[in-house]
Amino acid sequence: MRFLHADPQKVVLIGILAALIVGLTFASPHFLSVTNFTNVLLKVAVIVIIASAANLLMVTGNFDLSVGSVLAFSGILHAYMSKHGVAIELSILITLIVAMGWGGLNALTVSVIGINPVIATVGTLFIARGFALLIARWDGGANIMLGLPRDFVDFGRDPVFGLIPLAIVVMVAAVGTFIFIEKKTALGRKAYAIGANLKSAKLSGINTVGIVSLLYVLVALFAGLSGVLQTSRVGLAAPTVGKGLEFDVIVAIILGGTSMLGGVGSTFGMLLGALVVGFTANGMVLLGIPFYFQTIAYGGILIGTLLLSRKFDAKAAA
Amino acid sequence: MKKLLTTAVVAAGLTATAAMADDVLVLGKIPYTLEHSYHQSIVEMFADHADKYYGAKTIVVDGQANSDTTLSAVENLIAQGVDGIALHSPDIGMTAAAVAKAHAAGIPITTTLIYPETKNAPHIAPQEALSSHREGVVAAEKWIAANPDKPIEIAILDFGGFEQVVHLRTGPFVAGVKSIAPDAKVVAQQNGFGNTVKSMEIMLDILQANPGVNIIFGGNDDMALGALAAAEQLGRGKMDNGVPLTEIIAGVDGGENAMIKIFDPNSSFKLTQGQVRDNARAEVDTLVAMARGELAIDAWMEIPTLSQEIDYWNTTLAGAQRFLQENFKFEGNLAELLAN
Amino acid sequence: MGPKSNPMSLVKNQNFVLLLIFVALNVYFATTTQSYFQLGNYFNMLTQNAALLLTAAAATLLMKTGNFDLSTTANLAFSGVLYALLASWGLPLTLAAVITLCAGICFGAINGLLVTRYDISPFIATLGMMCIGGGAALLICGGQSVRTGLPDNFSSLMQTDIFGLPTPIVISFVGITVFWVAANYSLIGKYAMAIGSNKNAAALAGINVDRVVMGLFVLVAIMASLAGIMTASRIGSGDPRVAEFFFMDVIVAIMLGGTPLTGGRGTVIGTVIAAMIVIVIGNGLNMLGILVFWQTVIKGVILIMAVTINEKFTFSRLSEKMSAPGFSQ
Amino acid sequence: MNGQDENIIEIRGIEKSFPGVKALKGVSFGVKRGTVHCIVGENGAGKSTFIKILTGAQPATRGEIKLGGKPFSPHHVSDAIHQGISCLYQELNIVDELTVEENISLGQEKHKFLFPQKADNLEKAGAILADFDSTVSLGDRVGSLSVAQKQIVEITRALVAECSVLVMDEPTAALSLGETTKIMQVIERLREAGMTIIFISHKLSEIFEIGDTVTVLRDGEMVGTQSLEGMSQPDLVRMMLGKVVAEEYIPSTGARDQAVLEARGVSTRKLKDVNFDLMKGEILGFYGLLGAGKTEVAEVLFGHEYRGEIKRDGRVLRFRTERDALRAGFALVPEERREEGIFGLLSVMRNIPLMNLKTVMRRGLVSGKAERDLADKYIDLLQIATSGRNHPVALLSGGNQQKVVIAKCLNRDADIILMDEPTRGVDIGAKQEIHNIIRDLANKGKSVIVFSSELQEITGLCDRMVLMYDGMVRETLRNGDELSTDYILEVVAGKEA
Repeated sequence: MRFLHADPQKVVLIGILAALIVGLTFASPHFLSVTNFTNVLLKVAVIVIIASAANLLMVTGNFDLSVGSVLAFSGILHAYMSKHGVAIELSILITLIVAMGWGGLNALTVSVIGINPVIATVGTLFIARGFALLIARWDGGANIMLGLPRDFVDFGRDPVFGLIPLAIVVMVAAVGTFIFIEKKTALGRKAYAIGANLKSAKLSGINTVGIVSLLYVLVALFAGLSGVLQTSRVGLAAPTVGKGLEFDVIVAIILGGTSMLGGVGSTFGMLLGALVVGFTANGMVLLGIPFYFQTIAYGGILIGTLLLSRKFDAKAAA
Repeated sequence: MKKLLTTAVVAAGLTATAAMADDVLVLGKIPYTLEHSYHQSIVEMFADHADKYYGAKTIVVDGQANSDTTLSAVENLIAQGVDGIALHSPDIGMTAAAVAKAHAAGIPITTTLIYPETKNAPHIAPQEALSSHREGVVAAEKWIAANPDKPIEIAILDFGGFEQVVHLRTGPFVAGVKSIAPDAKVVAQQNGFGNTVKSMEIMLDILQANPGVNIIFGGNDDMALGALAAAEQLGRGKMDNGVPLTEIIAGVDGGENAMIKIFDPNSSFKLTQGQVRDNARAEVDTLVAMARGELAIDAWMEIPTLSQEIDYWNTTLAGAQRFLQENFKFEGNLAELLAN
Repeated sequence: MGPKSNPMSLVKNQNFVLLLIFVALNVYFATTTQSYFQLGNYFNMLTQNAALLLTAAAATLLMKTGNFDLSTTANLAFSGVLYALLASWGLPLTLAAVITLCAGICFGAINGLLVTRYDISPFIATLGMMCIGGGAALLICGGQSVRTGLPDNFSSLMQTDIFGLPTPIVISFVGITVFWVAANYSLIGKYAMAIGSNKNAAALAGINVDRVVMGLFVLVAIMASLAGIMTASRIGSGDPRVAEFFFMDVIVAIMLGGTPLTGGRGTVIGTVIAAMIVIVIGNGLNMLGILVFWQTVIKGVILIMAVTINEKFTFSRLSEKMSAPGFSQ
Repeated sequence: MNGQDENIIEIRGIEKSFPGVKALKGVSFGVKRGTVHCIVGENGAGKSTFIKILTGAQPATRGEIKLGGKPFSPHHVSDAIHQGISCLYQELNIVDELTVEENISLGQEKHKFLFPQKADNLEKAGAILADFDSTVSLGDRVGSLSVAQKQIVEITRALVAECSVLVMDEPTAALSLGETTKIMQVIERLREAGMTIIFISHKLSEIFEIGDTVTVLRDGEMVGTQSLEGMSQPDLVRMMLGKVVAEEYIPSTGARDQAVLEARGVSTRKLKDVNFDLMKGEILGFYGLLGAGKTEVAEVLFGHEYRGEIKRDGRVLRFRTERDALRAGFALVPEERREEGIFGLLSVMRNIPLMNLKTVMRRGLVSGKAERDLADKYIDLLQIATSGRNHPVALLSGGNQQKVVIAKCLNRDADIILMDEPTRGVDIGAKQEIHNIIRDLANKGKSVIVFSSELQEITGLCDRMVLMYDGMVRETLRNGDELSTDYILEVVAGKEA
């Protein structure tokens, strides 16, 4: 099987996913239903939307730890503006532009100045989180809910075509877009080249600074979009949301087979990684497993998946 | 660097706490975490009361929901030589260490909510357990009255086994429900992380696994609101003019976000409880009394404050309005907001 | 071997720049607040962060090999709970500490095994262990901090003095010295540097790379475990939720101190000064009475600016920039 | 292969399998004590694999090795070192962050409780080092040294470790002529001192200069082991390739009368008043010793700052980045292909279009078909030996990697192509193929500048050659019959013309 040779990690993920779905179908009568699958997709939507862009960023050998803060900031900014009379559409537009500004800050520090992405994006993480909390405080509280116009929530909750929740539509669009970028565009090709060998990429005339910067801005844009979607759906904007989201995003990406050093990886793999995490979490709540065991299982899934794929790798090689 | 910091501080529009005059009392307040509205309000009430009644200044150092950071905050305040410390500790064990440190420095200290085991300092004790029990009773009664044929199934969102929440909130609530409906069952209990978004996600899963859930208790209002959002997404979360249809949701804190839902006759979030002002005042009064030598600083004393139970059926709108004004400096008009 | 002392090289030294930032911050806080510039406050800061300094100093050696450990938070929490638990069962504190350290080593051993034997990236391996260890910490105490039945001297480790210096400060000072010596004068430091700089060359020179990396993971685990014991002693109980962002503080300190994630460079002293910068900012801003949210913002700004100054405007970096990429030799 | 006593190493039926590939298919020969035993073969013949097995870096799949009559199966590099086999690998295996002294002792330190003791062989190390290059001292940080100096440190390290067998895998690849001569002298001395040397090189002249015996490998198989005495260079090449290769200068066919590039008074920190012209359809060679300024000229042509002027078709060039240079019609085959040329993780197919993605774009999107066609075209054109276009470039042999780099560059369709050491570490067969490609380019009207430290390459390939010394152009010669190698060597060695 050429496919197996190509990427054992994806095979392992598909295997685990299948095992989870079959196992949970037997274990819980409530598992196999459209509603439940919708729930799982909604749960992973934010992770997948951000990870679509962040995956390609990681393919270039960079990453962004500030996504959770940018998400929180964007949610609260959108709520703040909507509450204070800005039209929903305009508010979303402004929020997305400001979100891209955070991406621009990351691009400036990491890509242009050349600071290590961990420190630079942790810096942004602090700053954006601080301002998210401050915006809520300027509004007079710890979060924003009262006084939000009705269409604020409608935006997030009204299903598209009366069928599919908007977050899922956006998620599918994001995944589709990035699979397309990865496979069919110069941007994708160049991103892989940058991750595979930065020096070669420069000497081949690839605008490495520009492309990495663009991806940072895109990641922040998607984080901002997720923030808008999330607050709209929940109907409450809290500056504390999205803590640890950066880990969820990176875990999905790495589970999907993307290397932190760059050069390899795929959007599809990331989707599989996110779904494995999503279904595991869903299954454990369905089965009523206490919280402590959930975190242990989460760690187990992470390590286990990689151990398994290493094993497959060795087998495929032998 | 100095310039940078100066600009940052000036930009913040904040003035550094200037040298303190000796005759002015300075009180330190350590909230659990400023990221929640309840704690923001209590800090504000504390500072107001200290200033208004005693001309005292307040220094706030955030505990950031972490026992290590909170203990450092205590040490920081001791180093600043405050005249009293009001501590909301996140952990029972750490509380003892904090009290010992303050006492060693001869500084009065009060604790609140987290019940200390070393009983050697005044403790401001909001009577949450009573109100939680009462919430349980009201919820059970209302559900049985409207749906006598549907046995009660309870789902709980907590902070991941945080024990104080078990003693003050989730435990008494369940006991309250069971006092009315002995066969009521807790079918799900999960960590909602005190967070609306996480609570919504988890409640979706819980309701998927347990469609029969009809009483939901959130360990705070943020989690209750998350549960409500989840229920609404599933087409639940409704009441018919105060008559339970799908479920009853209860929370804790009593902020305006919760209140607007509670007094919406068609929403299923119907109960909460809270107190801010009395707690803050009790803390200030006790500290000042100790600082003035009117109270021994190392004598155990429990100062109960009422945590007011609020629900759609038994609290008047005017009462809720007053509650918000007194405790959360609410400036809006609940009735007007509801009309929109 | 060892740092060369040439006065002209001072400006080229990243640590010197960090030190300047540190001094500037101290001067600023000393002049703007009343209670900052006092011995007691410095003792406070050092005692509060003794565990952090110790772990960060040890983890610098690990990071020099190009590996890092996110599970220190979980190890700290787990060890603290276990230590308190054992003490509450009446075990002598020393024995409890020894058993705890042995349990703490497991984190390092598993991390090391996953990274070296199974070739799993340190990020995933140690993140996995962070989740597992965090869950285990909550599990063994049932989510409740362990504080009943503790002996009276439970906190003595953190509350006694040695020659007028608080014990935790002495411990961290001794630990930092040991790791500084190990990094600069022993083969461990040299091998760590070699592995991070050119893993292949290190292996071909006959260094058992796996064993060194494994050993350093264990070393960090021991320090994180000790940090757990120290924290438990400090707060007087075993709290499973303690020090949530410990790993972040450790890694930020190391990286701000000039050790990159990929390893090959870095100094223990750099890490310690960087950690002190972060600590001083937190303490000073509290003294200034700055709202915690603004503190978060300022912390982020200072982090970015400090590392920019550190990485980009020291002369050594500039000279490296002159020999631009594209052409070797 | 006489008696057992004479052979310090006895190799019997060594095989090595990698997933999908059999790298060694039963290699057997003996190495006589106190000789220089050469191993030759094209890239991919299995030389490197053999060395890795001999030095404990990899285990053999089958077969046995005897060292001094005893079975020898090292599990680890240090096993081999302790038993007296030291090795200099092809890739630089040196730690930039450490000092020369620390590198020399790395992994072999005498220590007490992990604290290194003062090495007793420091003087020896210092002496060996000084013999090679007096400008390098034991206290220098290796990162500040040049590639050649790093190589010298590595050789010193191997010599300091008290070995009875020294394996050298292309030790002179990155060295200048003078340094190579020095190493040859050292090898000679070592042999006289009774050391056994296993010597691998692509430079056949070196083999004949220094070697006693030669073992030829081809495609993982033994072709034979013979004494070098009485053997001729064509004989050896025939053994290696199965055909005779003789490379002679063939002038480019173009008119070569139109200057596409004029450099006037180009100066940098290193270069002093450099002048040269490049004609359309010409191959221009830059030759000089290490540090003469070849690399700096390449840098100036690809985006570095300079004083003076460089005119392209009459317009003065000022590049700020590599991309400006590419846009102006330059392309570069860099010297360090692993670090600067290839994208190792990516497949051959993905590598080739990266300098000019337009060639695989159709209507603004990457076309899979165009990409495959392009890859097939170049695999065919340059005879790239790969199991398929989806094969990662990192897994190809050095020569084929270089061909991928050249393919990438050709696909750019630049008018001026800079080639920095285009055949370093490339075997003879591939080298000739690459030279033919370069000639072909010139004949098609492109201009090529070759920077090389190999005189044969310059004289065999270039239409004109610029000889450099100490940052200056000493002389520009036209290639032809009257060319004297000795004269060229004198010029680049600094003798006044």
